[in-house]
Amino acid sequence: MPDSILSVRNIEKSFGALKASDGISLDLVAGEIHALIGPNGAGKSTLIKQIAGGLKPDSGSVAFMGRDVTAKSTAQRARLGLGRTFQISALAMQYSVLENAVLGAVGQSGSVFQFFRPAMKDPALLARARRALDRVGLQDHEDIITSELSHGQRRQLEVAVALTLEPKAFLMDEPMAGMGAEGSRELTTFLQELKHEAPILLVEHDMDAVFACADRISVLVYGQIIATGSVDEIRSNPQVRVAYLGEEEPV
Amino acid sequence: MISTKTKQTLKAVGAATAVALAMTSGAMADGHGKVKVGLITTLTGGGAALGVDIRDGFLLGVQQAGNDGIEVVVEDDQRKPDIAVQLADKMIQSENVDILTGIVWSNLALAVAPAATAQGKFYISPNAGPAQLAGKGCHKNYFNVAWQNDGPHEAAGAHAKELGFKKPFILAPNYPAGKDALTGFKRMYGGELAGELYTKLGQTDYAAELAQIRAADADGIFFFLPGGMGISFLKQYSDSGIELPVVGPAFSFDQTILGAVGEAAMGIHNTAQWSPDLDNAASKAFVESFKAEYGRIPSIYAQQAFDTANLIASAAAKADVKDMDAFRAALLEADFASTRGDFKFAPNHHPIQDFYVREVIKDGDVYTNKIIGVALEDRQDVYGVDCKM
Amino acid sequence: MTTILLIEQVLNGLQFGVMLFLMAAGLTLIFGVMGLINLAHGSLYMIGAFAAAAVAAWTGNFLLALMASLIVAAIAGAIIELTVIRRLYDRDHLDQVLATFALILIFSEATRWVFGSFPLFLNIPDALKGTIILPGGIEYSLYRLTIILIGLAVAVGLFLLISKTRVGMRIRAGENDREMIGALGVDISVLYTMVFALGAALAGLSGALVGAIQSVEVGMGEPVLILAFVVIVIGGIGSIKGALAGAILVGLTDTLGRTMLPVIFGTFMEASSATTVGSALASMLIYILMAGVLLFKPTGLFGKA
Amino acid sequence: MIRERYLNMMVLALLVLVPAYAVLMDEPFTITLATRAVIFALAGVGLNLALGQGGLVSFGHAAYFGMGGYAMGILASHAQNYEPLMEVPFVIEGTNSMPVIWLVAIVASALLALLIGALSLRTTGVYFIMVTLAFGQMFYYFTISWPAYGGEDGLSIYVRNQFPGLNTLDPIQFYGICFVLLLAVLYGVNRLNKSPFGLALNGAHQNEERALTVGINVYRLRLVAFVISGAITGLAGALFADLNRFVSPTMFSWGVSGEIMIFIILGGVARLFGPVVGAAVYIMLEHFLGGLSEYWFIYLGVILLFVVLFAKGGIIGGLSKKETRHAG
Repeated sequence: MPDSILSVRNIEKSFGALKASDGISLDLVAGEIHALIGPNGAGKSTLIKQIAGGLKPDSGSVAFMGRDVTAKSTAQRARLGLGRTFQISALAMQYSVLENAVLGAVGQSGSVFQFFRPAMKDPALLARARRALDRVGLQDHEDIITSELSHGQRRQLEVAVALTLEPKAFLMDEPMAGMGAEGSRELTTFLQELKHEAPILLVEHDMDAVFACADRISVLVYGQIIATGSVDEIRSNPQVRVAYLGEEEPV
Repeated sequence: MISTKTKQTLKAVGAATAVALAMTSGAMADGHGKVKVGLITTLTGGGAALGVDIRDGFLLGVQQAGNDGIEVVVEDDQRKPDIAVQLADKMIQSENVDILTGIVWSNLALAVAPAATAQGKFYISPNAGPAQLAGKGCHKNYFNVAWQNDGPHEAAGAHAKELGFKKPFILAPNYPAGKDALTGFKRMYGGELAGELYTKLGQTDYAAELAQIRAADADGIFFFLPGGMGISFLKQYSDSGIELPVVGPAFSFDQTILGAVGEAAMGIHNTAQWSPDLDNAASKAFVESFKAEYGRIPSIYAQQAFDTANLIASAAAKADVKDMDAFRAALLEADFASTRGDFKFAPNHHPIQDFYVREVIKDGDVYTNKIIGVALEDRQDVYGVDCKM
Repeated sequence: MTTILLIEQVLNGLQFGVMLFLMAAGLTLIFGVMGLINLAHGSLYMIGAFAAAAVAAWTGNFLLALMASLIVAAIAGAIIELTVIRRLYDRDHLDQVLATFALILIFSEATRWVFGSFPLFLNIPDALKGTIILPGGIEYSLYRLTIILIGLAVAVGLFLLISKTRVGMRIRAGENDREMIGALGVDISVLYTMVFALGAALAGLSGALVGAIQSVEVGMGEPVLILAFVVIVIGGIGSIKGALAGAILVGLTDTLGRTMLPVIFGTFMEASSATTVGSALASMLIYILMAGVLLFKPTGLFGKA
Repeated sequence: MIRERYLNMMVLALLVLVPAYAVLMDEPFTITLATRAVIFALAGVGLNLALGQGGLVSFGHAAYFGMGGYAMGILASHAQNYEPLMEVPFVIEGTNSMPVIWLVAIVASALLALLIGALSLRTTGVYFIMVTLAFGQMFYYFTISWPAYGGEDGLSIYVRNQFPGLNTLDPIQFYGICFVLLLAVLYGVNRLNKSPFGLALNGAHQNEERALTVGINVYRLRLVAFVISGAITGLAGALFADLNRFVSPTMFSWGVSGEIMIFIILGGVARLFGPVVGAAVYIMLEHFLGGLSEYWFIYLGVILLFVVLFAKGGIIGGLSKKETRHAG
């Protein structure tokens, strides 16, 4: 696709006899929220890991911003601008909210090997961190230790940390999980704004949320993408209804 | 006189530290000043058996010397050189001892003896006698009452030659004392070898070495494997079906470990400067009193420490320890009834003494040694020529 | 080196490996099931040897001595599991290392306090004394052959226990998912105590078996402990199969290394320095092996990622 | 309950007052003990960077301690015997100048840590603990069986090395040197902990995935931390060798690795002064318990067990209020 930010081509990955990714191709284009759905064990996390860099595909390639990143590490992809949030919050739980955001800024600025200047007094790092916290509405919670945050706040912080990277694309693993209806709605609104800065590849279990916010949906079943299309197309796709929504095939 | 209370302390000798035989009552012998001795030895961990015998032998010697002026401070070095050095510093700086003694191991002695002599104290070794301290690194305030390390090995070499070994197989652990042992053996044996092996220090399985010995077509074996290594080797040797005559230094056939080796050691010839059955009055009295005090047969370590105590007592009777020149001269005279009979110091302050061949026997239920001959007479170590005091 | 000698050395390496396996099996079992790194395993090995020596001295019966080693080590294991170890399952490895390091100090000195500083006597039974001639004319110690057989029997027994029995199923369930096993209604704390005691008994048994041909003394457990760790790390921590493979690999490497390296160096070096260099390298060889394995398989040969 | 910062100040005050008192009372051995504590503390501060901040449980820091020790032993023994260290391709003489020895010790142990760390950091968890232990053992056996520098006998250096303008043989002056070095390293490590590097290191310890996904090369980050950690412990090793005027393979033994870990646990993991308090308390226990009984290791074991099981946060954790990390 011409304006594809992230493109996955023919990825294959096996664990022993199990084929977790069986020739998957996928595109994330500018300005969209692209949801990836599929039943448990379909190979969603394996695919996400290969896109993010934690796992190397047996064959196939991943390109990001027009560059082949298949051989690049997680950290390298992150520095190229791949922002990520996790299903189970991946945050430094003993750090304060601000420290977590500064950690993101440190990674973004490449100042990891500065040994002497205090990170928490560095104006550039602080400014970047606070900007991200402002975006998600955590600006009044800077000094709270992360482990004391509510579930929803942790989700927000995850997004904020990803924002410090000024990503070119987001990879979000079940961001709605465990959020109440109200929280989900707010997050949906926020993601709708965010997608104009950087497109979002969203893995989500909550179908209502997916149908509410996704521009396109890909359905992964047994390591293969059986359908990609708009919400309506996916809703009405008989194959999807059978494989995923669990309906009997009309006789 | 020694008080009853001290005697109980002696028997219990529980504490690792500060078993201070403070004997303030009674007059000083000859009016000389007190002598304070720091005894640093291994009382915990795997090598504790040797240190315990050194401590017990030394305290028994002090007790019997009847010199109330000798005070002993005991500390445990845990067989760690840095702890030993620290304790030496403590005894010198804080306890103000005049003499240090007690170290079991060569590597610890090499750490402590220079530290002690450099700070103007005497170090009198009751066991370890590394070559460095007998030769180039000798010091006027360093005395060795046991032997230079090569001694028992040289004696074993001489005995192997006398037994008519033509192609013995020799082995020792791969560390300095092990290399000295094989060098010492070869020095007096002088003949051809079937093989020469260095094993890993602390090794406990010797199946591979035994297979090599079997294949080497040897006519005898010499080994130096102190402590648990020797126990393991002997047990495995006796079960290997190899039936070759074995000679070795006394370390693997001594009272501290014979009980653990048992029958596997029976009949083996080993060499030492002393044996519990040595026929002289001092030795007999020592063995009797040691048995009475501690309920076991003394080892060579206990005997060496006992002699060390008596040497110190003999010097203390002649000179004030604060007058180092006089005290040194008194030590050098070695005017005490040694349990090994004749005993005198060579110019490098190491003993000139006989080495005996002993055989492991069973006396009732107890395995022990009996003298069957003399391996070397009036032996003096070879390193003394490099010693310039 | 003749072929016969080479075969004999391979046999020796195998036997050394089996001895290590006996020790490593308990260690890896405990790690696999409870995720616990137990430095005090060497102390249980020592306790087994001391118990066997004491009972052998008292009764003169080697079989009773072996039984005693199993029972005493199992009891000691159960006691420390109930008092100390079970508080460590949820802790990080650092706490486990330190707490079990403390147990080593306590066990070593307490043993010395009870039995004194002198090594104890424990000999092989008369029935197993001497050597037999194997096909090919190799003269080999009967007792060492027995150790090989016992070790292999233990390996088979453990394998059967884990793959075929109900207890084994629970063990495997525990390995995979502690929550699940709780949900199954299995009393997990009893299971853990049992597994720990089993591991301890194995350590005690190997202490007694090995003690008969080595030295029964305080501190005998630590060198073996470190070797056993090398074994399970090479094999993959938690895997019985890995422990067996690792043990045999380490046994062979060590035995062949220390006999052949000096010879190999002797072909291009002067004899005495060849012996020195060869022996020095031989003493480091298994650690080099371990580093090499981890370089290519960071979780050991049979370890789970 | 006191604030950790005040507690640290009190510890520093004690480290000044106790030796000063010992000088007044003419008890040089107390100074020796204090010196030992300060040097062990330094070794612990080194390990604490890797273990506490980085979560890298190295069970082989004796390797760097020993490397530092041997750097001193080898250089000083060559100076003592007037034999150059090497002559081809150019002559390197031994030295008895402390600053030069420190530099060599730091560089040598940093290089060793680079090598060991590069290999070990490929593993995690128990494998990391064990592989670092194995590397330590490797060097232990190497030094025992390598005859050039004394093997198991070690090397005796008869006089302490020199520091310009000071008499290093005077216990209090040598103590001063060690104490100032400890202060300098504590200051440096404190800055390091608060720097972006420290933030990332501890962040990666708390959540590796997070560090990776913000673009931090965690492997390289940890390797650098491991190297700095090894270098500090190496410096402590050089000082320890100078304290004893003696080096031996024991410095490489796994017991030493264990002891350095004990200092940290006793004092408090990841706390700046944890190893300082831990080392001081350990030295005191060793000194006083050793006088109590021949079986004093039993007591030491029980105390250690108690601290691990019931006193999370070690002594500092027990005495001070919980302070937020990286406050300020």
